[in-house]
Amino acid sequence: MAEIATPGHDRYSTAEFIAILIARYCGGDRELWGSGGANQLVSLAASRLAQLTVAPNLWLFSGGAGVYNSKFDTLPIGTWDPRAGHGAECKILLSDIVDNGTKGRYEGDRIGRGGSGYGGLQIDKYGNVNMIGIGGPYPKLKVRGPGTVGVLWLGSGPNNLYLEHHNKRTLVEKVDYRSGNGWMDGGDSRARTLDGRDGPQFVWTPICVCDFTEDQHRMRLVSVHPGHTVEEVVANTGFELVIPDNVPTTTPPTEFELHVLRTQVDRGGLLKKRRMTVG
Amino acid sequence: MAEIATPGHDRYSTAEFIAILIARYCGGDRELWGSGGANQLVSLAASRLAQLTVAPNLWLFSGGAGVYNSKFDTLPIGTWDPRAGHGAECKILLSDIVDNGTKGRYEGDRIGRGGSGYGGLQIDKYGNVNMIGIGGPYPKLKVRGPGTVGVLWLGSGPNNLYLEHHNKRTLVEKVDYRSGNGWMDGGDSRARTLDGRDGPQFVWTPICVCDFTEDQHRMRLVSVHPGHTVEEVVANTGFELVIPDNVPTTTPPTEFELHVLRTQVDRGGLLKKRRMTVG
Amino acid sequence: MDAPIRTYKHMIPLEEQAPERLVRRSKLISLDEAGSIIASKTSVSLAGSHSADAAMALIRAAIRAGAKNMTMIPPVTTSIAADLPIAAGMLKKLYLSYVGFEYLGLAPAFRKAAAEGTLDIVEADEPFIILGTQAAAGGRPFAPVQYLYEGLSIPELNPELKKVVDPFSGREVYAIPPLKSEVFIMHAQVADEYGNAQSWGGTGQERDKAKAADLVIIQADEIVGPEVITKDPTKTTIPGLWVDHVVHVPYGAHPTFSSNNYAVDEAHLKLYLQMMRDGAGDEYIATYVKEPEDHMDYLDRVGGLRQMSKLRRMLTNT
Amino acid sequence: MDAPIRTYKHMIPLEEQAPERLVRRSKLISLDEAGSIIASKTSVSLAGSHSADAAMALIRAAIRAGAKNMTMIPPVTTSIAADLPIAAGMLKKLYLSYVGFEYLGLAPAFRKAAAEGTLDIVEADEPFIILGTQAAAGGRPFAPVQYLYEGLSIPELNPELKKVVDPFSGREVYAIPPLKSEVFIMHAQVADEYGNAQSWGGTGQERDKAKAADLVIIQADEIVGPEVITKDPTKTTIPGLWVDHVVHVPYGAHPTFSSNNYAVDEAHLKLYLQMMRDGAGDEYIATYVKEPEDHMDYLDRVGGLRQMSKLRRMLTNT
Repeated sequence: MAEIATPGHDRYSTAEFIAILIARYCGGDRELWGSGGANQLVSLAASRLAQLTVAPNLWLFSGGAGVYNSKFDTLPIGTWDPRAGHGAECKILLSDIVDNGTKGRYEGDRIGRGGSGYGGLQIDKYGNVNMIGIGGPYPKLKVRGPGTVGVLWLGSGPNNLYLEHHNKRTLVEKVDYRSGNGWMDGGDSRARTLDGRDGPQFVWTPICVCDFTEDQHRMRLVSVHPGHTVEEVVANTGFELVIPDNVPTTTPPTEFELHVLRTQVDRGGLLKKRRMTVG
Repeated sequence: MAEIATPGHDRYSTAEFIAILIARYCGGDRELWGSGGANQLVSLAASRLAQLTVAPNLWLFSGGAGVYNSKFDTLPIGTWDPRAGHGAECKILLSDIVDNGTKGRYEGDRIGRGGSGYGGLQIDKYGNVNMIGIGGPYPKLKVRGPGTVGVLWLGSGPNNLYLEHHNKRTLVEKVDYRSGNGWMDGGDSRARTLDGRDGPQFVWTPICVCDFTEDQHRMRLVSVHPGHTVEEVVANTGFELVIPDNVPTTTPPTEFELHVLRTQVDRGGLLKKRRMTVG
Repeated sequence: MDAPIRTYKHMIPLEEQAPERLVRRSKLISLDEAGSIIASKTSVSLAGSHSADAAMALIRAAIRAGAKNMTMIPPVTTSIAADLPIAAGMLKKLYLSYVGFEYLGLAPAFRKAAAEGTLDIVEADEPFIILGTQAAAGGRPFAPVQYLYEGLSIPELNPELKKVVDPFSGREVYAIPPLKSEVFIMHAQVADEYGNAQSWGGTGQERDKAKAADLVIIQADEIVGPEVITKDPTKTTIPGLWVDHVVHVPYGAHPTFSSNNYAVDEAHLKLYLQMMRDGAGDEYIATYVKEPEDHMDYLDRVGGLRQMSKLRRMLTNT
Repeated sequence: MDAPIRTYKHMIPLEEQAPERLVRRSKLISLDEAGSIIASKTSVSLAGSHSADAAMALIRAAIRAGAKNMTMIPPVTTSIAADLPIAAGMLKKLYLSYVGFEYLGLAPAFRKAAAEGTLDIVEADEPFIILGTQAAAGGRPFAPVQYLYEGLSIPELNPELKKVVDPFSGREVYAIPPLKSEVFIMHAQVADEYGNAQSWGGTGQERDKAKAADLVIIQADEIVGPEVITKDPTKTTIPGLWVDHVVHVPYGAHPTFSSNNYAVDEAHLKLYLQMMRDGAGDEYIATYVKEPEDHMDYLDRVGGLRQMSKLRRMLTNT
């Protein structure tokens, strides 16, 4: 497992890059639900960045503090950091979030989903996530995970996956335990089981971007980050990725993007220090 | 049906008297839950009066506004009157009240019950209450009631009943419909059905005070208000009251009680104007 | 990179996606637009408490827009907010908890409709409405309760209340159905144009009712700037992202209280009751609901600024 | 009137019942008393969020008082508030949603106990804890959910999750059991001596957890007079009548955040993690939990006023 050190990294960190990618993804006029989960700093930064540049109707949620539309310019250390509440417009209860989740709609589908990201100990080719543990038989686990928290909200509708470590231990053929439903067993298995709720859309990793095929919903490579190759992605993925003929290089961060991120979102430079690995 | 006009009524109104009786009942050091329901002005006044004189640990609840321990000295027109919130210590949600009710305990039995009173279209000899209507078959009602609201919370534990009109149409052998459980069918019927929760304790009416017998839980006369007689009570009650050998006259309001009520609780004199009837 | 790839937004730099002017969308619409939207639905839910904080301007607008045969999920206690729609033929079905005018008397239109059988009344109560709304707010299948309806008449009278076996105790308990609505309308004291609203009174019913509705419309006495809202986020009782539309109607809760803003217009409520009892209901509806050109015209008909100032004073004075 | 009748309180004039001095009872108790009360229970529930607003002073007091073999219902995400009790042998059973230190790493005592099988872990999550607590808060038999656990491992791993047939759809759905606790402990920024408390942060888990507990103990950074509480009743997140005891512990949430009061002591959390990983857990517990004579002695051991002022500054400075 190697700290990522690739061309361009004198200019930006992988965490900064992923934040910018998610921000680009959030672009548009629609009302969006951004960020959420407790430790999704990259997603939180991405949502704030998008709100300031391309997504004026994005609702920036700091899950741990339960507040919307904080006006921070210095990224808090977690969404539960009270400083995440600076300049917020409203505060909700965790039970409100649970209501959204069990309803399977964010505010009655008024609202799309932006930079909300889920990670885990394991993610499989259908985007199912495991936060419980590795090995077994349960409860004799080789690796005991921290717990599922809200990863099961993946089942509530079209979300996105986010990985800080791209390797074969994390990206596996089949998760040992399922904490969150991706496309389940592929095909129409999710639609049949979860009342037609849409599954994960994109997967953001330190070396590439993936989505899922239209019919079988298998994970598919979309673009590879500068300095990395399709071969490297394949070599570090524990299942067979769908590889299209044409896999472009992910558009690198622009000076404008890095400037706004560093001066209006993450003045403390937390994303610069964020550790991400490949292999 | 006659407006009550009896000796002493140049000195105080029946509503003022009942408020004072309920306040006396609330006396003591224990934490009490006082008032509640939306239109229980007499009970609200009684709780405030008790809090100011004999029940320092009573929690005065204004149900319609959802607030505790208002500091009003002028009785609001309803517990939903925003003025009922003056100087309050906390505001809760209606769902908190529902949680108390379904739990069948007020704050986990930390808290006793003081001046909470329930009335209705009909009340029977076991203290069951009807707010739905009179006659039938349902929905063809001779009298359509306004609805049950929270009268079913009578089932949650030991409360008290309160009547503004004492007559045979209201005090009946058996209620046409049951909106709230008193002692149900008497004996241990309530204990068996409602997990042992205690039933109604006292009944405050314009002409007397009643409680319930220990075993059969039938309504029993306790005291008759000044200027009224046991015969009058019996003549205006639609079922056979249990009448003990010794039925004293209810201790009339003292100057002190009327003074505190009129100067610190009901400066507007709402209770003076309150209409109560017998027959 | 070739064209199709450009369709992936994450490939397009922010500066290329950035709009000319970055403008947050306003949710403000006119009272008439709101009325038409409500009238196009089949079910409506309300908040408020008795004769306080009722969304009366929206209700009058819906009647004006021809709302008919709707199902209403009212607050657990209400007066004119349910009685007027019944008088105007706006309701086909009502979940009943309490409809009345308390010390002013019973609800005339409600009692008339009940007597004539022109209104489908679901015999409900406080927990039925609150827990049913809570279930719908979370899209949950039902709300189980025990030691509540046993021995009461409601299970016989309300076919929507069912039984279910508690898998933990094996006992039979009651199940309250989810109560969703197509549109939830509420009165707030202040709101910003993005939907963040502060309701200063009430009992919090509005939060679950908003989550349980497909569409949420808020009427506000005042529209304020973001600086008022951000001053204290905990004052925002309805987050803007729960809200579809906002309507600005000063004194919009009249003739009911607007908590901490203005008092109930008791004289007008008495007038309403008198006219309804005297069979002059259509005249009331014509004069105060259908004929007014707009909300300001309505306010003029009920006493204008002189009366509104008096109602403000009545509240702040005590 | 003869004597027995005098036993009816409504017969005794207020002036005859009135006490010498009308004194409202204070709910203040000492930290040690609170610790002994907690230690006498078999289950405890907590609020807070991750490393913010944890009732650490009460947890240390409970361990000092010899709390053992307890069941914990934690907040949906937590760190040292669950890991330290596990390290000290206070817990026999844990409802797991998330226990970890996020960017600082995994929870050492939790992982060790899981590996050695010394902790009974109930595989739970956010809705299991929140909806289970909500059911217990209302004494309701269970909380039904659909389209949530289908396809997941939790139904296989958590025997407390059952199935029930929805009487409205006829479909089989899952039933979450009520999660009550014998004692709920929480940290508040301010409280009065009657139990009215303001928690300035968090996610509102404390309200249902208080209602779902037999006993409620609050630790507060500051005890304030009634005039602070009545200034704005909507700021009171826990009404005093839900509360049994109040304990005054300045900086009582240390080493976690106290929302809008002081920052997390990251250096101390790192020290904790280091000592736990180095097998020096007992030493940590001796130095910071068992040996301190009182809360002030603990604060001195973690840097005293100098460090506390720094933590205040860190929060208000950003």
